[in-house]
Amino acid sequence: MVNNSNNGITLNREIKSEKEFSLKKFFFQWEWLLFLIFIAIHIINSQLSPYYLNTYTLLDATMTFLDKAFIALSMTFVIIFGDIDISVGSTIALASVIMAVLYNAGLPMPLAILVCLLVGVIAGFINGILIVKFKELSAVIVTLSTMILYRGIAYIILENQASGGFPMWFNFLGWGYIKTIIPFILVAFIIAAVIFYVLLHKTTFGRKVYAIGNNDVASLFSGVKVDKIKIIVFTLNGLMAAIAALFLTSKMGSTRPNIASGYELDVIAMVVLGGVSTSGGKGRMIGVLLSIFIIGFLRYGLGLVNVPDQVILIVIGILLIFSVMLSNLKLFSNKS
Amino acid sequence: MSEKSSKNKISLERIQQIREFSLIGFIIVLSIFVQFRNSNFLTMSNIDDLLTNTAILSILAVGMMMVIITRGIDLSIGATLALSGMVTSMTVSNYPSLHPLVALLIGIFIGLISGAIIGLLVAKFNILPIIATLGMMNVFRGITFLISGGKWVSAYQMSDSFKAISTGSILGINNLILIAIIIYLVFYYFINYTRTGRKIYAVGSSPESAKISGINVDRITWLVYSIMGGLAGLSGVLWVSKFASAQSNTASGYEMNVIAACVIGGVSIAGGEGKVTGLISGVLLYGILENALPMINVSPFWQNAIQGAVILIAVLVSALIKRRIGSSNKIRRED
Amino acid sequence: QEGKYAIIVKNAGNPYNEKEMDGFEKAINEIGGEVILKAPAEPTAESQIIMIEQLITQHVDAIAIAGNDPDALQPALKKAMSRGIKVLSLDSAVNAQSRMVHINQADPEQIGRVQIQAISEMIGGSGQIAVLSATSQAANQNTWIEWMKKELEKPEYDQIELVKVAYGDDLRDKSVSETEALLKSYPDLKGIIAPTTVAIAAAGKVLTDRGLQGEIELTGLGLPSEMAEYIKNGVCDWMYLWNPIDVGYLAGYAAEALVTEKITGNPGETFEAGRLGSKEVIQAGDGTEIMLGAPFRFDKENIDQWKDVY
Amino acid sequence: MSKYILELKNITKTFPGVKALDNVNFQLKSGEIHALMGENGAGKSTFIKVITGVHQPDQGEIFLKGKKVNIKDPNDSKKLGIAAIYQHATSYPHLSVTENIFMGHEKIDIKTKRILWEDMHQSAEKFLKELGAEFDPKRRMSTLSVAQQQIVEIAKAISTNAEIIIMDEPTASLTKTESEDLYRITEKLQEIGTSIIFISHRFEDMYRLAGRVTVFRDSKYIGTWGVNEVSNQDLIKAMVGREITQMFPSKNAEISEEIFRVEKLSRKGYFKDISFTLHSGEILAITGLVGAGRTELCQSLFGIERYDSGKLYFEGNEVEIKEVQAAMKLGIGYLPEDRQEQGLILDWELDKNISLTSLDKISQYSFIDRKKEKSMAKRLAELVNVKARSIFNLAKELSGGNQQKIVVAKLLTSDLKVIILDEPTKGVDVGAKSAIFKIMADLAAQGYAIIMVSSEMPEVLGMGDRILVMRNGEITKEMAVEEASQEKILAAAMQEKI
Ligand SMILES: Nc1ncnc2c1ncn2[C@@H]1O[C@H](COP(=O)(O)OP(=O)(O)OP(=O)(O)O)[C@@H](O)[C@H]1O
Ligand SMILES: Nc1ncnc2c1ncn2[C@@H]1O[C@H](COP(=O)(O)OP(=O)(O)OP(=O)(O)O)[C@@H](O)[C@H]1O
Ligand SMILES: [Mg+2]
Ligand SMILES: [Mg+2]
Repeated sequence: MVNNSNNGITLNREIKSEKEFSLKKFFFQWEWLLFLIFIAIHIINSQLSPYYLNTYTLLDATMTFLDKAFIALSMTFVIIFGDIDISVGSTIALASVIMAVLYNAGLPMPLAILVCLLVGVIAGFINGILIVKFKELSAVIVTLSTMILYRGIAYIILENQASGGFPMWFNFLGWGYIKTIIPFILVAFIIAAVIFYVLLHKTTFGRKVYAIGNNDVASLFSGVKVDKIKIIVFTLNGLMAAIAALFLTSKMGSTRPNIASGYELDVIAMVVLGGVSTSGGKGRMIGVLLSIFIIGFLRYGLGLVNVPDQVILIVIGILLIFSVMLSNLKLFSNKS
Repeated sequence: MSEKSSKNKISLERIQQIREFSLIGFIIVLSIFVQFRNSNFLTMSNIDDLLTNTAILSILAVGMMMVIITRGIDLSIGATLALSGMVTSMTVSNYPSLHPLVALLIGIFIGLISGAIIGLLVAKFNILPIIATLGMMNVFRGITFLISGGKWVSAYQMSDSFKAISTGSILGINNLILIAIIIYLVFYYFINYTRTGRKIYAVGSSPESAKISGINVDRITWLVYSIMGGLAGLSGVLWVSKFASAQSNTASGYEMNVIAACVIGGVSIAGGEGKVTGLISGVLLYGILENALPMINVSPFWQNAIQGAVILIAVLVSALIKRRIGSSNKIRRED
Repeated sequence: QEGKYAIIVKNAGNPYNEKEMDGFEKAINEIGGEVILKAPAEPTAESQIIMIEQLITQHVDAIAIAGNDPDALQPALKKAMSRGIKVLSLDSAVNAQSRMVHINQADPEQIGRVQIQAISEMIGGSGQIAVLSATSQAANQNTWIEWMKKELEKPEYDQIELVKVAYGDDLRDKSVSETEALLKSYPDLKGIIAPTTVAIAAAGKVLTDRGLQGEIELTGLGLPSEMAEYIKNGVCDWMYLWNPIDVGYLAGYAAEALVTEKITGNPGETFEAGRLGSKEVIQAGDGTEIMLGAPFRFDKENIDQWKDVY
Repeated sequence: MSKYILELKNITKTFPGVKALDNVNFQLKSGEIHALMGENGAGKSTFIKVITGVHQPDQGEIFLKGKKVNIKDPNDSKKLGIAAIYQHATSYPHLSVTENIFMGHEKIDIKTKRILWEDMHQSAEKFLKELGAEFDPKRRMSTLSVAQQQIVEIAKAISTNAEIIIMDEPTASLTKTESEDLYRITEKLQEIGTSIIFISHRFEDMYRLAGRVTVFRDSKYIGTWGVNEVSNQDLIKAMVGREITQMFPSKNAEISEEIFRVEKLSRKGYFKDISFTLHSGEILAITGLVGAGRTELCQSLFGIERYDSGKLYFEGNEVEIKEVQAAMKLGIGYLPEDRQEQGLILDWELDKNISLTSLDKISQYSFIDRKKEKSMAKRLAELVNVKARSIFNLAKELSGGNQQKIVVAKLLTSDLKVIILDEPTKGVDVGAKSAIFKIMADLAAQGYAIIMVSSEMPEVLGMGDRILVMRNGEITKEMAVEEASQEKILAAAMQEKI
């Protein structure tokens, strides 16, 4: 530090504006750790099953977990706020059920899909409005209530029926391939992931999301439209849930009020393993993407050698805790 | 700061009271409505059923409240409950002459250990509660499945004395209700009249301040998860005794009910806030919903939506009331 | 003849499903193939879809599945069939387009009717009865309840009134409070039919605790181990089930018959199913199925020999 | 027995990248009031935290009454009879005042260990009364004003019956009268033999209370003097390392046309019938006692809170300010009272903090241009003379005064016409203070109109062109600086409307 006491004049200090590159800092990042786990999982899986290390298998495997991964993208924003949205599973059910019912009532499929997305948007918007207007309630409470409510409405609509019979082309969402081997859902997900990556890390919107997550009062005082941005993010989360609903419904060919139950916890696990802290303000999209594929491939690979589901759950539970434990070591810096 | 203005102000206690009264008012209105639809609702026998069925939830809610006050959350309690219930009932089926008290102790012990592990993860390894408990939830469920080999322990494998834990009664009051009352008394005292109890609030209200003023934050954190675990363990025994069946998916998802009851009872997820008296009304409202909906003959397909709507309304209304009081408390002068 | 045979049951940690897997494994061992047992942690169609995909990747020869949803597995199972995998369902059917044949534990019509006959006999032919089912969308239960209602239309049941169908969602606590609500809302209730394990055991417990044996009758479908207590104490005079081991066992042999193309799933075909003898494929609705037999009656006489089996 | 009750020798403490204390010595005599002074970031607060065991020194020794002690955590220091009021309040917002005062040393029944609530409420009330505060000890901490919270902190320290009480800038958010109460208490404590370390940036405090003064500069110990033996100038030189001849810069701004006019602005329960005009180049000082409603008024002008009635004219046109963005669009900027809570994102780097108010300036089609952002941050950080190594330092790593400079830098990113500064020099050292005054004068000279809220009399008189005095939500007096004096201001602040 400069000590300019001797010359007796005020000298403005020079403040550095170039980042010093530190090899240690570069390598001890959470995302590297995730990357290592990612590689390790592929090595282990390919040792376990002769079917695993195969382009077709790997590509096909993505079809089994990418539906919820869409929500993880927007849930990342929600959790950066320090909030949480546990109503997404129910939003999927509601959006999907309404779409199916309207289609079977004669609405053309493209319009039904639009309605599905709209339902997601509205469900998310309601969450957002309630959270913003009732600041004394946390997002957990609001979305816990709407979680029960949204699924409840789905039950009222469809009771114990299933609804399906969608046109053939709708199958393509969940089951279709591009160039015969690349699952369509993978392509769609990559596009969405790029959009969300840019939105979070390159735009003023993303910057404001981080600001709110760190200190919403200071953000308000700095002219950030805190409420508006929160509503947008929750609405976006509803929209992504509706998109997940499209893929899931296509995958199942029909829908029921009880679909996607428990999805919220899977999505949250993906996001927090990715290094997004539920206390807000921290985390990067890259981490979330890695974590989506880690959990997905781990499940798929172990399932391929027919490890019981319960054991897979234990493995994922321990992985979650163990990796977060590692990340807490002082070595890993985890800045946005 | 004139003396007069400060006297007009509504005190901390008043705020809480009014909140609780509003909830109790809501409960009364709801009860009258249900009573109108089914005159069996406000009979002694139904109230007895209601309380018995809410007892386990209420015991878990006490633990959950303390966890939430410290800004934490515990998603693993359903799994802990299942683990403790399974181990205890397997033990009981192997040693039918085991004294029920021993069974209770085994269950509490297993719960304590599970809770202590979580407490360790949260306090010492700084793992966020939601992650630690989400992870351990999977682990505990998996272990329960593995030790039971996918089998259930059924009624005929349990001794009568074991089943009597939850069916027996003292002075005409069912044991479950009695246990819940004792737990509420003990924890009411613990939370309000002991230093350790107050430290729980301090840690939740401002962990930094707590640390700087010499409160052992880690110890308190560890303590609340251990207590939560112990109560979940106890509930596990009560559960399998009540239903006379232990399965590896016992009480799956039950943590959400408990959290909902806490939240309705005015426990703030942001930490630092929540009272035993408020919790009782939250638990009661939840219990009434569970009990009343089947009785008023609503279509089963409507039950979910009604439950969600009632919770939402209860929470919103109490927030509005709190806001009313909060703002009048802030205004310093009335012209 | 080596082959890879897979079974997916509804979920893990349920003795009924475990026994199905046992029976399936036993059959495949007799045949001499490789067996893969799969059970999702939660009983959802979503997790079964993932398992089907994993089995396709492993190039199994046959998949036997107890579907968590009759329709939602259709695309996945169709994909499996298009890869040459023989698909059959057991216990809980998937729709006719998603399977080649279904192993039916017992005729749903018979299951439905026999329970009405039983409760009628227990309550002496007149009084109010209620049904306590699993979830409101459980397909099996819903068909059975339909048949119960049809049976009730017969003139001999004029005196019997079905007052309510309640749903315990296969949760212990909910089933208990639904039972209690039934008792209170219908003070004249004479009998309860609970066609699902969790509900019948919960009802048995409630009736036992309140000392209502003899006043309110209980029957339905349940696991012998869960019901042993209540059959012996007289709360439930008798109830029904089939042998899940046999369901799995038959599925194993049927899978082999499909793989070796002894059958293709068309009506009229027959094959040898190990100790169960010769079985025939029959038409059922728009699909085909293989019937195991009539539901088995458990009562005080035989419950002790079954309670330790499943 | 040593003649010092507390002695620290060769204390060194480093944080990652910062040496906060460098071989520092300190001696506290029994029963004295000892002032500790120094620039922002000199290491005063860190030093206190070493004494109380919040931080562990890298090296050095602590002696209590001549005996070497090892203070591992705040509990140890508490047991040794040391209590501290920290610079940044360490309160429990959800709990009652009583509990805040007694947390950790609640009054309990010796036998049953039961907490005696009534006793506690009563003694809490007594402590508060002693401090001249009259609020109900059952009130929730979060409903108190900053100053009231400060009083609770003091009560907390007193309640432990400590032998040594350390106060880290306790007067920073107090007004004159409240400071007087604090002086009284502090002297009373001294009378009963308590030894006190008192940190403050106000010379007033030091002269009024302290017998001796120790100065730190740039993490180093500079010296200890008897307060009466050292001149003001020498002390400033010791602290700043250079001479500050003129605290308040000469103003050469030309006060010209009206920019902003407020007519009968009211918000029920907070302020009433506020009217004033503001001209370009003018510094309007608003003063008054704590709780007079100044902050509320400023926040309504900036659109954070709604106002109920009244009219606002900006450059002659009637305007409505219903949200922050509307105020910013007009060219109004606001420097909040609480820099940590309202001004900064502590976990962020300086560059991101600085750019937050003007993201559209450094972005195109919403895409952030990092290069532009960094250069803007560097320019402004240097302009306000922040003591930091690089713009990638985290805001929380800066000392209080330097944090305040960052908040000022944030304001300067926008094109403003009216700048509202709410207690801009709170907790800021003399050097930084004069720098902030210099910036203010420069801004006024460039034609900005400035509203400055301040409780510091010299500052109000030294910087203001016109002075508004508020009391109980109303303006009780408006005067030009020429006709103002301390006495007149105080009279207006304390009496009813004249
Ligand atoms: N927790 C910390 N981590 C890193 N650096 C710190 C930490 N606390 C203080 N510092 C640094 O230590 C130095 C001394 O800070 P300190 O707060 O002691 O200053 P101070 O003299 O109290 O200043 P002020 O008068 O502004 O309160 C500063 O450079 C500050 O940035
Ligand atoms: N006597 C009081 N009772 C309750 N709350 C008060 C009291 N005095 C002030 N407050 C609260 O403290 C906050 C600060 O007061 P306000 O902003 O109106 O005064 P100010 O003149 O800006 O004082 P300060 O010098 O503390 O900034 C306000 O939110 C107000 O509600
Ligand atoms: Mg300081
Ligand atoms: Mg103020």
